[in-house]
Amino acid sequence: MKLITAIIKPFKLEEVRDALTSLGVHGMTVTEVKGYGRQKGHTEIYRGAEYAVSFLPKIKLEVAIESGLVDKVIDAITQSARTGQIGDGKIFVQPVERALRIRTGERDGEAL
Amino acid sequence: MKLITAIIKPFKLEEVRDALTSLGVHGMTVTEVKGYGRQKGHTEIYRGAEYAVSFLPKIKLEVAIESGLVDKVIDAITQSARTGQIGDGKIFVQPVERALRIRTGERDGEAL
Amino acid sequence: MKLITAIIKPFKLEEVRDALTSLGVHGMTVTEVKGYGRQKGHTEIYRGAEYAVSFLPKIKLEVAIESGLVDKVIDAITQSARTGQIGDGKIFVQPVERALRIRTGERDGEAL
Amino acid sequence: MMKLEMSCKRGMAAGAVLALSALPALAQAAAAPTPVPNKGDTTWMLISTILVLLMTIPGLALFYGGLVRSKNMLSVLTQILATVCLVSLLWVFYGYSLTFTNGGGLNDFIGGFDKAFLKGITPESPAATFSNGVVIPELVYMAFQMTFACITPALIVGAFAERVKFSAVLVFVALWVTIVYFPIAHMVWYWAGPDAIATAAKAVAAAADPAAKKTAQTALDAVNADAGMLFQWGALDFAGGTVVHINAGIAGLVGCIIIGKRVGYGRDLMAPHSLTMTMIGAALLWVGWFGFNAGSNLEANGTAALALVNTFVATAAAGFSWLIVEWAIKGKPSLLGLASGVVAGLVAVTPASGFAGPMGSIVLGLVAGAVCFFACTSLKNAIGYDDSLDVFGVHCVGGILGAIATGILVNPSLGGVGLPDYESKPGELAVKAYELAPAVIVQLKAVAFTLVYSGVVSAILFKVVDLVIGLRVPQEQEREGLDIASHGERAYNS
Amino acid sequence: MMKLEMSCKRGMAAGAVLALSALPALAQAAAAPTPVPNKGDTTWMLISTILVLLMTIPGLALFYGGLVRSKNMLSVLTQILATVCLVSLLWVFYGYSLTFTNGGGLNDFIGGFDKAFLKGITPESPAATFSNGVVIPELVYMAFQMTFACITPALIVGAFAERVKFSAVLVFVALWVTIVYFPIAHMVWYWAGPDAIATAAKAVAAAADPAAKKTAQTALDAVNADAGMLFQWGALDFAGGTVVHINAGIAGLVGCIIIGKRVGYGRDLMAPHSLTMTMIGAALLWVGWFGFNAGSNLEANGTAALALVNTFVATAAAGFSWLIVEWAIKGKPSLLGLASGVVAGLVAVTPASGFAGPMGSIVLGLVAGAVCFFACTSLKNAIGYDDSLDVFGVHCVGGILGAIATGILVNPSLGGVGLPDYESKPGELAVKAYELAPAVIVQLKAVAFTLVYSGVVSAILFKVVDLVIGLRVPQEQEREGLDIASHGERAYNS
Amino acid sequence: MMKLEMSCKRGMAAGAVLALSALPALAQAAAAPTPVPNKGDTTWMLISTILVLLMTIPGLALFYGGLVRSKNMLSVLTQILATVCLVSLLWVFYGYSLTFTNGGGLNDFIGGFDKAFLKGITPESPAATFSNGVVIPELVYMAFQMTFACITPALIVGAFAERVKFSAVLVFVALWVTIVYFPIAHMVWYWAGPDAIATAAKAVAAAADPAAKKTAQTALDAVNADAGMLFQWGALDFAGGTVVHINAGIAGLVGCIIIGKRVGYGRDLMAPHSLTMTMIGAALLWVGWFGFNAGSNLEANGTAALALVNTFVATAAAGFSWLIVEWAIKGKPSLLGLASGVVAGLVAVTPASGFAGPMGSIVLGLVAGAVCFFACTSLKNAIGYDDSLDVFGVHCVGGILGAIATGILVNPSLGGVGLPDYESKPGELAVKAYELAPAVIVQLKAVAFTLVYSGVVSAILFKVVDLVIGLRVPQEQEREGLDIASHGERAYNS
Ligand SMILES: Nc1ncnc2c1ncn2[C@@H]1O[C@H](COP(=O)(O)OP(=O)(O)O)[C@@H](O)[C@H]1O
Ligand SMILES: Nc1ncnc2c1ncn2[C@@H]1O[C@H](COP(=O)(O)OP(=O)(O)O)[C@@H](O)[C@H]1O
Ligand SMILES: Nc1ncnc2c1ncn2[C@@H]1O[C@H](COP(=O)(O)OP(=O)(O)O)[C@@H](O)[C@H]1O
Repeated sequence: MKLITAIIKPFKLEEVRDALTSLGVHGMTVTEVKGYGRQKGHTEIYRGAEYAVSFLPKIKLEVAIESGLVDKVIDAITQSARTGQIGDGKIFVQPVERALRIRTGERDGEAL
Repeated sequence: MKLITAIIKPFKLEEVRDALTSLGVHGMTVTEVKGYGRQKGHTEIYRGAEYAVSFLPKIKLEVAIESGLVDKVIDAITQSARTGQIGDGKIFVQPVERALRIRTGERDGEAL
Repeated sequence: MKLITAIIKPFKLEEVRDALTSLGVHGMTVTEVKGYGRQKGHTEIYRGAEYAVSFLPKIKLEVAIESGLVDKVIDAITQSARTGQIGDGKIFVQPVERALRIRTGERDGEAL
Repeated sequence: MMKLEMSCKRGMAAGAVLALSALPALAQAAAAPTPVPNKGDTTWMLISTILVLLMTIPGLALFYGGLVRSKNMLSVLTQILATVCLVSLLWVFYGYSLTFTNGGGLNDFIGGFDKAFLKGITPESPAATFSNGVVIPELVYMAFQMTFACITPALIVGAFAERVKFSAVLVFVALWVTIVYFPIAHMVWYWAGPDAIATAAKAVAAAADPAAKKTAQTALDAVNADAGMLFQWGALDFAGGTVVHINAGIAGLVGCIIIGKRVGYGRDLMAPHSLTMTMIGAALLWVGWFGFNAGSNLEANGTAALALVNTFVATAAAGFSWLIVEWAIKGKPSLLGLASGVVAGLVAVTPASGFAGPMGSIVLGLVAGAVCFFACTSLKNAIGYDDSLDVFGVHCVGGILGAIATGILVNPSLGGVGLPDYESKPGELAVKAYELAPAVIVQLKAVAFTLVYSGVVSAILFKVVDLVIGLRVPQEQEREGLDIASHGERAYNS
Repeated sequence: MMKLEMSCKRGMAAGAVLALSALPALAQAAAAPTPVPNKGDTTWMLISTILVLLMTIPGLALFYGGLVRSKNMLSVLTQILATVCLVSLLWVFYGYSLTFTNGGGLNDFIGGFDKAFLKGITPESPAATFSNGVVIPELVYMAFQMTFACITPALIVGAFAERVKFSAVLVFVALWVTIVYFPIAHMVWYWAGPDAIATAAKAVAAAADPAAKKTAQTALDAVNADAGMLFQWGALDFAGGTVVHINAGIAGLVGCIIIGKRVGYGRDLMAPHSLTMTMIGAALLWVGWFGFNAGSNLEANGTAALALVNTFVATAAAGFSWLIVEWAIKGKPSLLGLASGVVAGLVAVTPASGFAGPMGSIVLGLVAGAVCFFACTSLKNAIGYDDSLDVFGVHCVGGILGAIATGILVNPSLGGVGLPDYESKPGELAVKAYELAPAVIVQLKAVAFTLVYSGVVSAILFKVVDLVIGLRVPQEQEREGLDIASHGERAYNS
Repeated sequence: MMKLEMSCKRGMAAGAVLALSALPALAQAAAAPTPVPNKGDTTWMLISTILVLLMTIPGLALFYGGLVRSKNMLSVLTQILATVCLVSLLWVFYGYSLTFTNGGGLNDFIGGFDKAFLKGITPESPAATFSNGVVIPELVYMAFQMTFACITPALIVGAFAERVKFSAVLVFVALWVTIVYFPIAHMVWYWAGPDAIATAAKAVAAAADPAAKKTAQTALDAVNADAGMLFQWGALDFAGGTVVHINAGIAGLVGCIIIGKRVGYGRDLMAPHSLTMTMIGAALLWVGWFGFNAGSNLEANGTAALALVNTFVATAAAGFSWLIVEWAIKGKPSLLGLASGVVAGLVAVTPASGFAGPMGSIVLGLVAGAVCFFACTSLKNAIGYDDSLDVFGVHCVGGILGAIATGILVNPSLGGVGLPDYESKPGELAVKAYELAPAVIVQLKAVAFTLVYSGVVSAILFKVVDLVIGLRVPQEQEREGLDIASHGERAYNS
């Protein structure tokens, strides 16, 4: 099993979820994060102070899947999350050794 | 070492923490996340619009532990987080290669 | 490639980012989390109720890097995040099998 | 020597509609020129009405709402706003009539239906004040009193917040105002007004022969009897310590005991989701409470100014007192403590606001802050009920304290304004001699009566509602939060 | 029999400055003692002015702001606050003059520049009310009306919130108040005042011979003609149903259609970012609206009290009505529904507030809650425009309903106060006979005129602004949120 | 020709208690009928008092609170609410007496203890206004002035927010009002009142022989000398530009310099945690400020209306001015800028509000918006002090600007109302001839005196408090946030 972590632009979440669902991936976990990268943030002005805001709002999506699905999932995310503009985000693939569904105690493949 | 990631229902956090503490696991990191899965969300109504809210509030718990503890920790989490109802969540186990305590520079097992 | 996860004190974020930037690491993802550990929290008082607040605000920093950089990055984080007081946090290193830049489709090393 | 203005004195409460029509025997005697409302008074009462609404929404709604967890925020706001809407309608339908008309044989306890649906009330109808010869438009008097009827049940819902069923709240509120609030308000606040008394008293004085005297005296007795029971006892309640705060506070306690504790009470962190909102609420309560207290004078004169000053300084004293006591005992002075003290002071000074002097009010405030602090911490924890927002500890305890203190602080030798005497020198607003024991005893009687009547009837109503529609949401809904479960929305989104 | 006070009756709207100077021929006839403002009235109008500002900021700003996503919160707040600043300046520069002076040949439609920059207005200048012989300081009348001019365009911005360019809002508002609001307000609210009419009518009655009679009649006709066109038609609008709500509501509809739907409309969750703010806003709208409606009486008397009562109970009824209808149809009673009903009730009762009786107002409120519910859900979804904050569904629909209902509910046999007659018995504030058909028809005419005039001119203005500076921000900025893109700040930080 | 009402003119500030008792020699001369308060005036002053409290809590508290980081929100709210509680108690204990009684030998600088604990003040006691023969209840005058005493020190705490120790704030505030505020308010606002002057002046005119004339003149001089020092200078300050804003602003600057910069200042993002709260605060400041400024007229007449209008339009102009200047210079118009401009306008118009005309006020507002913008950005950055919430840049700079402008704009030829002359035609409220240079010079003197006195004494007080209990929390607590460290709670939970 693998854990796919994708950092994407917030307004792309629904599209990515739809793409994954159509692949048969029905579970995922989403976190609001801030990303720092090449994409330049805006400047904020507060009375005497001006701040270059360098951390931008992003969504982190985590999906645990069977190893065989990795390519399809990467493709689906890439296509649905891409705007072609800087700051579109990254995808990381990491190994998962075990998985378990708390409700039933099912394990690994069955737990996903 | 392993990193145990558990997605649980928010109101189960205190129970899970107590279960882990009684195993001697004294450190963990917690994130508010939203989960998508089999559990159906509610519908929200705002004037003309009705939204099926599909992302539900969950807690993500991350605990780095010595490899030997994995089974015990999984059991402890499963028992304390289970309600038996859909949406109870998942547990994932991933490898950790190195660990370090920033304050002291202690490493690996000693850092946990 | 490796994923370095660091749990640090919130007000240390800017310093850590600067330290990483000067190493040539230009991307990272940041999450607001709550940490439980040896550091004792404060007590909150609300009318009849007193709560020992045991989860403290922390920042989780995730950086994907080339394997060769691991030591440098760990050092940089350790030095910039350390106050010497309890609660300074942890660093974990995990393997990353693949990486991809959504915008361009670049892979692995080039994606970081 | 420099007496520029007659200050208004009064026996009890918040005014009376010119009730002559209910006593036709006296009508011809009332040959005095009909008074015309002073526009300054009318303006003051318009504003006071508006201020009491402000105090309820958003004031009370935010004070309460800030104290619950965010998943229940909207439920509290909805309950309070819906209560205002519901009760104001019931008030114009029959509440005003039941409260402020003569109830015939039941008049000691409740009024009648003569003014149901505001029958016969026009923009020209006058209502009496506490000064002879001073009237205000009855419509504004009716509206001012309406806001009191709206806020009182809204206070109660704080006691069982975070677990009550919305439909149960609506049904309970409708029943409670009808069977508890309207009767108590009638018993405490309904009377014939100062001019009716003066006219009858003058007739007694003017009567030439014993027979005429007897007839006149009978007429005077009838006027005096044209009042609610607690009013006749002579209890003092300037702006609603009994009618509003004790009444709501005891109903809240009974309610939270019957409905039971919140899931996770004592185990989960139930920290206020926004003390900012609670502070806004407390501030608006303070601001609006000037309408509540100084508006209860029904007239814009020096006594209204006195009530305003008392409402300011007693509140300041109570806020400070809670802050300091908490600092001493818990080690830290919290905003929640300060704000709670402010509300406790407002509650305690309510019955006393037009009777006490400023220094007496300050002493009352200092005591109220400390006493309510203990009621909301030690007492609540010792007994172990889950009064979510301390309706009992603040409103009932503070209200009792204020009611008793009013009997003491009205004493002119303590800076109070004294007890009014409408009969001895008709039309001159004289002051009676003051005696401590009787003054305090009548206050205690009024408090006891209200506690028992409201406590018992409220308990019955809660049980009935529980049986018929259920008071409490299912546990799963309580966990999810009432906002989503009962109202289908969340307070905050990104 | 117990008539303590003359209630004020009036044909239309919100008062008139003593306009004698504009009609020099009549000046010598006005030999009556010059009236002095009553300080109770002055106080009431000072407060009413303050209340209408409160209703706009923070009231309306929060009601609207809570409904948008947090990334656009500041844009809404800024647009509303900047509109208040901008329009109040334009008002004292030329708006008041264009609205409330005689416009010579164009007087049917618009006033002139005689009082531009408040020329000639001193603290001593009086303004007429609706009662003979009662005046208030012109400065407070001017300020009261200024707050109406400020809130009306601020209502519009809700229709195209979350996508409009800030500079476009400023330019549009400046043009719109000048070309739409000032003329409509003049047409509906400008008249010579009751004393001018009484004086001229008395001259007619006093005229000895036919020739004198004819001259006097001509003079009376001139006084009657010294009014805006809709006022001359005889349409009723106590506090601005036509001028404010229909006017703003139709402009909003036109605007949101021209500017187009929000990116992601119908697909993305656009849930209100803080219903807490929306509730605070709704409550402050209610509180402030008493100044709007009861203040429009210009006098602190029984009719002001009536307007306050109507504004209270119609609103309660409408809130409750929306809540219940939504509960029945959608399955859950939401706070947003309750709050929306409250606002719908306030809008609907606005034109009727000083004319209807309380029970008529309650019926109006019940209908308004249900009708606006359908307008904001079924109708909007059926037609498919993206009126972000339902300016059309609440203000225009509610305003139309209220305007028509006013023609019905003013009927004394339905509890209304009747139509005023300033001429037949000069100075006695008599009431005309009531006939249903003409009363309703004139209301329909006024509604239709306003819809067409405001709709068409607003459309032209939107198009012009779009061509010259563009109405809408680029899509990327809309996605990022207007707060950062247009104002360089975020509403919430940690 | 159409002069319906005498407008009130006045030399300085906000009223005087009928101080005859302090000058027994004159008592027998005061044979005029004792005036009775007009209920319209009483209502206006009750409301104005309430409005100034609204402006402080929640107004100022939210304006300030929104600007700090969320970890310090409660500390700001607590400091402001506690300041109100504390100072209102000190005010009734001895503050009112020290400010508004004759101080004997020290009378130029400070009053005495005659009215400590409100001794001798009853609901019937009258206080003078600025019009001859017009009084209000002393209790409401006392309460109105109390709110000024409460808000002034609350303004100061913004300068060193996010790092100050709570106990230090309490001690400093108690000392500061006693040694700085009460004296300055006495010096600027204490006088014998218009009736005392008129009576004495009439006696001079009536005196038959030179000896009597001389005696009478001596008595008149004594009346004129029965005033604070700055009042005697003839400086103009309608509603507290000097006493409140310059006074607080300079104390804030001194305080933030002594206490030092916040940890992380200039490096960490210290963005306002909720501009929504700041906007609510700014709006409530505006709303409440009408009580502050127009209430300072002490009477509900045309001049109160003028003050209200000035407070409206100067504020609008300043808000707009800051917005536009920021837009031009920084590229984006921010809500914080607009709101800051609004507050700057309110501050600047405060001393001028009853003296200037509307157009003069608009010019003042336009200048104030731009000048305060530069004070809070360029000036602050250039000098490098850390005035957390720009108390100096807005209140002190805006206050100085307004004080000087008042000397110019009072000129009738610029639309102002002119300088009052109570002596030349006693009781007729005549206007003096205006000369630019002396008028401006006396304003400059008053500004300079206040800057020096308040600056120096405040510095001493800060140093003393720092030595005895420490002004600042430990760095670790500052990092954690004052809410948890000092008050044991957090503003927001889930
Ligand atoms: N090395 C990294 N480790 C973890 N997260 C990263 C890394 N580099 C980028 N990110 C995340 O990806 C987001 C987008 O990266 P950025 O460089 O701005 O644009 P792009 O993805 O188009 O190259 C960042 O905001 C950050 O959240
Ligand atoms: N494949 C997955 N990858 C990551 N998180 C998942 C995955 N599937 C489920 N989750 C998380 O687990 C939570 C519970 O899953 P759900 O299917 O609703 O119920 P259950 O755990 O009872 O099967 C989800 O809300 C989501 O946060
Ligand atoms: N075993 C663990 N797994 C995951 N996170 C941990 C673990 N132990 C500690 N942490 C995180 O590190 C933070 C700091 O740990 P703590 O024990 O308080 O102090 P220190 O880092 O100085 O030992 C915790 O708040 C928590 O977020």
